Amino acid sequence: MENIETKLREEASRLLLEKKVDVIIGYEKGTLPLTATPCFITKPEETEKLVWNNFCTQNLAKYVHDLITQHKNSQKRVKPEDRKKKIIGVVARGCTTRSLIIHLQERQCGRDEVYIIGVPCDGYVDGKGLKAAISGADIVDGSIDGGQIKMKTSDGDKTVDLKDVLADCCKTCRFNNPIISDVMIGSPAPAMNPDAEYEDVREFEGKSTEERWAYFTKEMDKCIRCYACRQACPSCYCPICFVEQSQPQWVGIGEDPSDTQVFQLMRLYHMVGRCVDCGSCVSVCPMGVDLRKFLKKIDKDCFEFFGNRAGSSMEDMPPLGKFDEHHDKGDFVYNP
Amino acid sequence: MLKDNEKIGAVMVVGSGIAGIQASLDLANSGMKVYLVENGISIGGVMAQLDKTFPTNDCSACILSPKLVEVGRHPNVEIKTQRTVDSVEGEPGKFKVKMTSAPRYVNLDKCTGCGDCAKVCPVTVKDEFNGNLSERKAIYRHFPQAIPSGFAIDKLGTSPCKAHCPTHISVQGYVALIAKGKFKEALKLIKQDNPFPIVCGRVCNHPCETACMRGKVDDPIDIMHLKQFVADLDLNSDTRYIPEKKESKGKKVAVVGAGPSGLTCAYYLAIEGYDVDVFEALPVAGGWLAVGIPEYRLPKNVLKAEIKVIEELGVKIHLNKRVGKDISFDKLKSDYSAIFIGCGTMKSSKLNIPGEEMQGVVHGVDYLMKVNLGEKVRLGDKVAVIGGGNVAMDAVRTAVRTGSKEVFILYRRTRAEMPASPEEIEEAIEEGIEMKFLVAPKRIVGKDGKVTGVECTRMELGEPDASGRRRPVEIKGSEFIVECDAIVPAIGQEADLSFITKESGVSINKWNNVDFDKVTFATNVPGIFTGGDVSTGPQTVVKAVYSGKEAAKSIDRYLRGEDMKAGREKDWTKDLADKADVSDVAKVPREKYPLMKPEDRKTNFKEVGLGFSEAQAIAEASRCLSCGICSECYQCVEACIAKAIDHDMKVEEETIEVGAIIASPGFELFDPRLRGEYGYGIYKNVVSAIQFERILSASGPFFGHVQRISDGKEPKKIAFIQCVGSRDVSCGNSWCSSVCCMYATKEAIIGKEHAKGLEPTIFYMDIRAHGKDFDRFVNRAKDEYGIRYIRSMPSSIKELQQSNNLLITYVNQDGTLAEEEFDMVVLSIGLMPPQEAKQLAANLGIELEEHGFCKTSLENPVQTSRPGVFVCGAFGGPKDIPETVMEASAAAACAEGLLASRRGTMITPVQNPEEKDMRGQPVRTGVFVCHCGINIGGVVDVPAVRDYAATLPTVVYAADNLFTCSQDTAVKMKEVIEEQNLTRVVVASCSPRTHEGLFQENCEKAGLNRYLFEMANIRDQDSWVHMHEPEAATAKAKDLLRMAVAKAQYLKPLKPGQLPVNHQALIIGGGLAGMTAALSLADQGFASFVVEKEDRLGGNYNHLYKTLEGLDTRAHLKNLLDKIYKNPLITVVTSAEIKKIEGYIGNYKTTVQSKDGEKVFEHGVVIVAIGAYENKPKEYLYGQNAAVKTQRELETMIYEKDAKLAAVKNVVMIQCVGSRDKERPYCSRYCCSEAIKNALELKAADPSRDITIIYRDIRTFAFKEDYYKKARELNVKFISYEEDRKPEVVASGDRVEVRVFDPILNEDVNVPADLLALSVGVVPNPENVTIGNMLKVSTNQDGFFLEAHVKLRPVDFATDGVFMCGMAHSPKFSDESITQANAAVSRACMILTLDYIQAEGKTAYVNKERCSACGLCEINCPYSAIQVNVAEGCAEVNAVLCKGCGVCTASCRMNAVDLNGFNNEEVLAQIYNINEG
Amino acid sequence: MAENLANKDWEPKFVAIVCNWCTYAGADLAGISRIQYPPNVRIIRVPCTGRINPFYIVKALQTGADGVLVSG
Amino acid sequence: MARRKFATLKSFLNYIGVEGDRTIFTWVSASEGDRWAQVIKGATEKIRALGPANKLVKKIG
Repeated sequence: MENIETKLREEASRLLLEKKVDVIIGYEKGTLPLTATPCFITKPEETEKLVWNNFCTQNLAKYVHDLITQHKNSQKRVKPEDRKKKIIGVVARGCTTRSLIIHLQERQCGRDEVYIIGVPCDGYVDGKGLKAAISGADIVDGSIDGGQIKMKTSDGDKTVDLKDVLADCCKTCRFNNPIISDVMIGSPAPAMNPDAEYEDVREFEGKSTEERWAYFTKEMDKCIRCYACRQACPSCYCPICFVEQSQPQWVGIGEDPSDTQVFQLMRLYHMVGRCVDCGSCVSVCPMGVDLRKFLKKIDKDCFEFFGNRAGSSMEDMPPLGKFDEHHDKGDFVYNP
Repeated sequence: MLKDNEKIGAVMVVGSGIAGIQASLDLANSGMKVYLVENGISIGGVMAQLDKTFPTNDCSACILSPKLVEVGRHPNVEIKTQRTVDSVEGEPGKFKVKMTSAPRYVNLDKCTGCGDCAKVCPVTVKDEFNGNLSERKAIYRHFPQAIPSGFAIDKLGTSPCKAHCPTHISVQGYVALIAKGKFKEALKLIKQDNPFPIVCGRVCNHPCETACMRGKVDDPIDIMHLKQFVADLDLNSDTRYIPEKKESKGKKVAVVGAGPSGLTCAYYLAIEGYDVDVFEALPVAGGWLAVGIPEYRLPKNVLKAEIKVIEELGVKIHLNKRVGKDISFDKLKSDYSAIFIGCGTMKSSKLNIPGEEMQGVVHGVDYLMKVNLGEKVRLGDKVAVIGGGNVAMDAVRTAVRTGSKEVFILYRRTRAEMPASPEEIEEAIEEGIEMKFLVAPKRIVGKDGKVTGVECTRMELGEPDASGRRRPVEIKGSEFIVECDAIVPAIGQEADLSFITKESGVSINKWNNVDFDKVTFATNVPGIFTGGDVSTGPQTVVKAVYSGKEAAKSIDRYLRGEDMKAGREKDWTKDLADKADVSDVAKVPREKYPLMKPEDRKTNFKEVGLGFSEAQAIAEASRCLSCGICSECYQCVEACIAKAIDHDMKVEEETIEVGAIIASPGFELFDPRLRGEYGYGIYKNVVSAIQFERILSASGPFFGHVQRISDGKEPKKIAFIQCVGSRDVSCGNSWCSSVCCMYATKEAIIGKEHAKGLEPTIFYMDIRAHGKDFDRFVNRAKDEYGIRYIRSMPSSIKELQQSNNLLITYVNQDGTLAEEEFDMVVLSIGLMPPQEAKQLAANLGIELEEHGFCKTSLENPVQTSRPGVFVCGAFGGPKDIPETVMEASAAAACAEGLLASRRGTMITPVQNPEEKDMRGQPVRTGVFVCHCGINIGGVVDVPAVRDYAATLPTVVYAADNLFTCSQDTAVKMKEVIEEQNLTRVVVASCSPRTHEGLFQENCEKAGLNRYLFEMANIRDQDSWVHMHEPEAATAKAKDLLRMAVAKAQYLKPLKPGQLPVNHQALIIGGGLAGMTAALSLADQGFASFVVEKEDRLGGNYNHLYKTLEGLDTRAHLKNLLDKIYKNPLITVVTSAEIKKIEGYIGNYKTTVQSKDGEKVFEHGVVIVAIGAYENKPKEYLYGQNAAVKTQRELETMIYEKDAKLAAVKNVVMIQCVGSRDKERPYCSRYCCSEAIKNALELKAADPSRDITIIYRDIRTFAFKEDYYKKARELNVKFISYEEDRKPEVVASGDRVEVRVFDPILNEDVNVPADLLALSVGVVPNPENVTIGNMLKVSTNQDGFFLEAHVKLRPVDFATDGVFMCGMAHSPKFSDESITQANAAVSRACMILTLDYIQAEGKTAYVNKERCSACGLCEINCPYSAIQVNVAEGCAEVNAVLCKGCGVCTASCRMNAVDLNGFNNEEVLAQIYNINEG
Repeated sequence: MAENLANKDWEPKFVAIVCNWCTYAGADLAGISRIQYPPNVRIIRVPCTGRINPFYIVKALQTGADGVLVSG
Repeated sequence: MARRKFATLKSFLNYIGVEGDRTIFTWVSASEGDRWAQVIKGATEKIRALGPANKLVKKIG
């Protein structure tokens, strides 16, 4: 990992020096121990801040989109012929590149506007899980060594197996290496356990309708509609989210639980062919809503119905932009 | 030549199948007035009958219906149904067309198409639209979506029964009603024309039965007793039928005589509102009915009951009041406004022979009168009745009943001549009465003044006399005496007119009858009328009734001061429906009318006839053949609330002036009965393809369930037999019908989709899948659906007794015989010239070709022999829908070319008031709830819905209307909108699909934007489908209305965008298609730029010398080039390349690179005519051996007279080289014909040549088949091969040898060839993709351009403003390219003739703030109408291209795109309002 | 809900959002042919199935429709 | 495209516990009046069997 970080810094520095990119989005060490946080680097000398480790949680594609949108908006007041191009470098693991592919498919940026610095990934630590593993103790300091997290905590020294505290999405990740990149740092990471990716969904599918509904309502009851999930999601980039639209107002703002259900339901549904299972929404949810239970179902259907895995290939069309007469399933159609 | 300003800017299109419809639309959309003339009752032609269309299996009705609606509502198109063209005079530019219109009997302006009439119609006939597999009513329309949507009555003429009934009752009508159990209605119908059904049901001489057509089959219908049946039902019912009386007119009429004529006259006058007094000398009413006809035939109480109805109408009958004695005739004249004399002939005629005054001579009339009045008359034991009429029969049978032992008839002719009704004679004989024929009385003998006998002479029959009966001639010296106690002479009656004073001035003729007018029954004295026996001498009851009825009409008119005669003379023998072929009608014996047994009845006066039972009556009535089809029962008239039905419509003539004519009468289907060996019409499970098409149709006779006719079971094995009536010289049809192979394949596939277990087999000669994507379709049929194709023509079909299965015998290719059993057989019947072709051609002044189709020009397949008259569709030869549609557009282009200068002169644009300014206006909704007669109101509680509407938010006005679509409601709606200052209108009625446009026009007329209108469909989707649940239907109507009102408040006034149009065209490609298009555009006055890649124009046409049909293409090409270069409107750029195409419909900018540098053209449309290429073969030693050529090279050798050809004796041709294989799975269409063309030329030059054509299927469709036949006759050999067993070619010096498996010999054969010609086929232009990308249009799997719709839009692209023609579309013949080029021009002109393009109102729009420019809308839009503007970072809609489908809106997660007319607020408002509150 | 279920008078009411050219025309045809069917449906006409925003279905359910039928 | 939208929506609604039979997707062509009637008959029965809607439903008042 150290080796990758070194290479990453070298590459970042070179890109900035050679003006290949205007800015690099990566991770730097967080203010708390065993955390990392996104950073924006515009000067070669700042590249030393860059880190790449199992605490790099966020999907940086979200930041790429923000930056590009910001830039586009700033250029709107400039005459078309005088407009400047801004190239954004981004440190991208598998799920980040999937999101970038979706952005490219959805024309949110040009391929020449992003410079993808691919990095292998063996998963990130689920902060809440880690905290739970050490019984809620405060971490004072810590490091990763040989697949183990060694910590000094308010409760003494603790060691946890890394694989036990990886985020759920990482444990079964199918695309932990970048799918596209302009430069690849380090060698590909070993496979995770993708065969198990739908185990949860299958189990849930096996429950009765009423059980499923009870679970859904229970989870949705937790939601306080803070919209953190939406803010974190790289696929949630609508200029005005439906929940904030008027004429018509799609979702009520009152106390009725159905409004929250409808909000979540539609946001989830907007992820058809677009959720890369990066776990961002889950990690930011303050109420611990089990969003992944539902997102994975969307992902599973999309694959089973249309053979599509979100952002898994540059050549794919958005699955809802086409129809395959011969291969799509037709069994949802009612025939009296 | 006419000057331009003398021409007429109108075109008549004759025939309204898809060809006529398409031509009309093209013409109408480019400013021409169109008269669409159809001889049937609705438009749509055969396509409307089809279930699906190949090769896409699109629903035929779905794709046709919008066209029907469009043409039906087009302001420039006048549809004229039931018209035939009689003559055409004049010259191109100005023709006078004379037409005849047949009556529809339904006023289309009033008919709402609700179908209530058909519900009550008692007449069912075979439904020809469903291939005679189901039934329809006599009042009908072919299919629910028919245009015009109104019904029509099918009348063959007047049924013989009605025509021959003296009172002209709608006999067929009441028989039909009885058959349907509608007895009350039947009686009412009878009483419209005859108030004496009880009487006439018993004692009529029923000429109707004599005329009855059923008599030609077995026995006539027992009409009289059917009448008795319904009359007796009424008689015995609690409340009898009494007609409604009109308001009193305050005038008095006197009737002399209470016999049938007088009482009839009184009856109808009373209904009309007159006060009628009837004066009767006798103590009973009824006249002869009461005192002449014996009780056993017409019981007195029954007669009384009949007369009672007349009295109940207010008629006063004064008995024992003899005019002239009890009251003077002059008093009547002064006291009454009119008099009817109907006193009958109550005096017996005398025998005028010696001894007549003797006791024992009792005249028949007196005798019967006495008996009937209750007097006991004893004649003695032996009674002679003289005469052969009904009075004689009545007298003789009465005598039997009054106790006389031996009673007999003396008659001077034979039984055959007797005027009495046959059943009377029969019944008399049954009662033991002897009849002495050919006997005439000479003298009465007696003793003491008392009769003892009568001396008679014998007679013989001589020549016929005036009555047509043979005259009896006395045999001299044959006198003999007949002994008897009494003699009853019954030879005639006379009138007693002593009461008519001289002073009255009433003229009396020499037969002592009152003179009268035969139509009005008026006497010579105004105000005095007559009728019945007194005017005619003794006649029948019905005739008397007729005269009374007619006199009543006259009296009414007389008293109202109207012309008594106007319009009343009618020749009932004209239009007689007696020509039907009844040979196929199965015999069903007449119901036996029950009589009392002779032994029981002889001794008393009880009624002999017992009357039919209900079951008998229905059974007997059901025997009716419905000769006239419409029975004229007038049930429809009563059922029609809109009062649309008029049974008195007449044939009319009209003359119309037009500038050009397009003939598109379509085709006739071959009658498979002419191929008797297939048993069609005899074996139930043998059906024609069109019948099978209907069987497959969801709206067909079996609702799409595939079933056998014999038992309704789903078949398993089903055989299609091809070429029934095609390629068959034995029935005179040498041509190939072009479409059968494909429709059979389609029907097999669809059949299998409907019935999974189906195993279809198609027996064929050659599979002709020569159209675009056809081979792929056939391959799918074989590979995916497992449909079996057998190359053989079955020789016969036999039906198996038990199962009704069919045993097909056929010969295998190797000559062995095979037999196979099938559950069902479908005959793929061919296309014939339309039945009326000859007559139509003569009337239009055009020639037919040898097969009877329309003769057309080789240079322009839509030009007939008469300039200014064009043809399209199957009338010019059998063809498929896309070719038909192309021809229709091409014919339109040619007509427009002729009349371009007069465009827009015959049409008047609609003027609407200025629209109200809606800014700041609150929403004020007006609701109109429709009863639709009883269609809605009969189920839904309309007033309740109206009241409910008034309670809804924004509603300020709510009303209900009988018919919201009627003209008067339209006027009212306009007033209400203005008065109430409405800003929204909601109509709850029928379907917006049919009526939205109409109501929107009403809004516009009131200055309200048409998009502020909304509908609730409470008929088609409510009252009609929940007829038995009125409460639920009412609740649903309220819901639907609430939803509509809720939506309406969000509606916005829309102003469709406009875009200016550049009036020039870009034509890409300068081949035959491109050149033709340029010239055709120039004819219409439009400039074009022709961009050609090569250094010269002509394309593939440069390589052609002659067509198969004999056109000298070199000369044609030269002529075209001449014209092109001389035409100032055409700019040609050769050696040019298109660099860039920018813009869209109406406004294109194209950059072209040529030798002379870059040029930029601005134009409004693009015609893509970039052609295709000849395939360069790699196989069969081509390019390696000099003996191997392509057909094109061979053609050059032939026509350039290549010296090498002289030595060529053996020629082999291989077909499908590079076509129909894995790489190019399509047919190149023309290769078979080209090969045959070259073969025929080679044979003509040297008949000793040995020519072999090795082929897959010979695809010489339509008339090209004749050349194939000729080639076979000239001994050109044909060997077929399969794709997996291709021939092999080996070099043998400078020659080659072809080795091929011959399936007939069942072995390989080697054919030596001095020359091997390869039919190499066509490959698409590789530039299609580049050009396609520039124009945003796509290509199909084979690389040819993809049209907007393969059937109905074959020259359009999905993107508006871009058109295609020639081989860029698909491989085709040169004449087809010409047609398609003209078609493309026609389509292009619809745009070029516009100054502005009007966008649809209901288009998509983008909310920029919400858009993230993700482009999903762009990918989803089928019309390239929405695109992301990258610079602006949001999507933009091109409103002109947008069709308003809304796919973009639903694909947008951001809800940034929305759709006018169906926007999110509007739809959600509906959703939120499904529940109240 | 429980009391509703017990209510024998309860009749389901559902929304059908249908395409103008196919299903709506088919429904009209059912009317013209007088084919009877249960009165429990409320039709909303849209120009094409492509116009049906999936959100409509969810909103219809939220509004209390007992079911939603989408037919093209 | 529409098909795909409905396929996934129906499946997802079912997944979260909204009975599959509450959302019905089908095709009826312009000539299939009878099929439309059959669809409505079938749909009515399916929905009737589920009882009144109670999921996702907004409480009124």
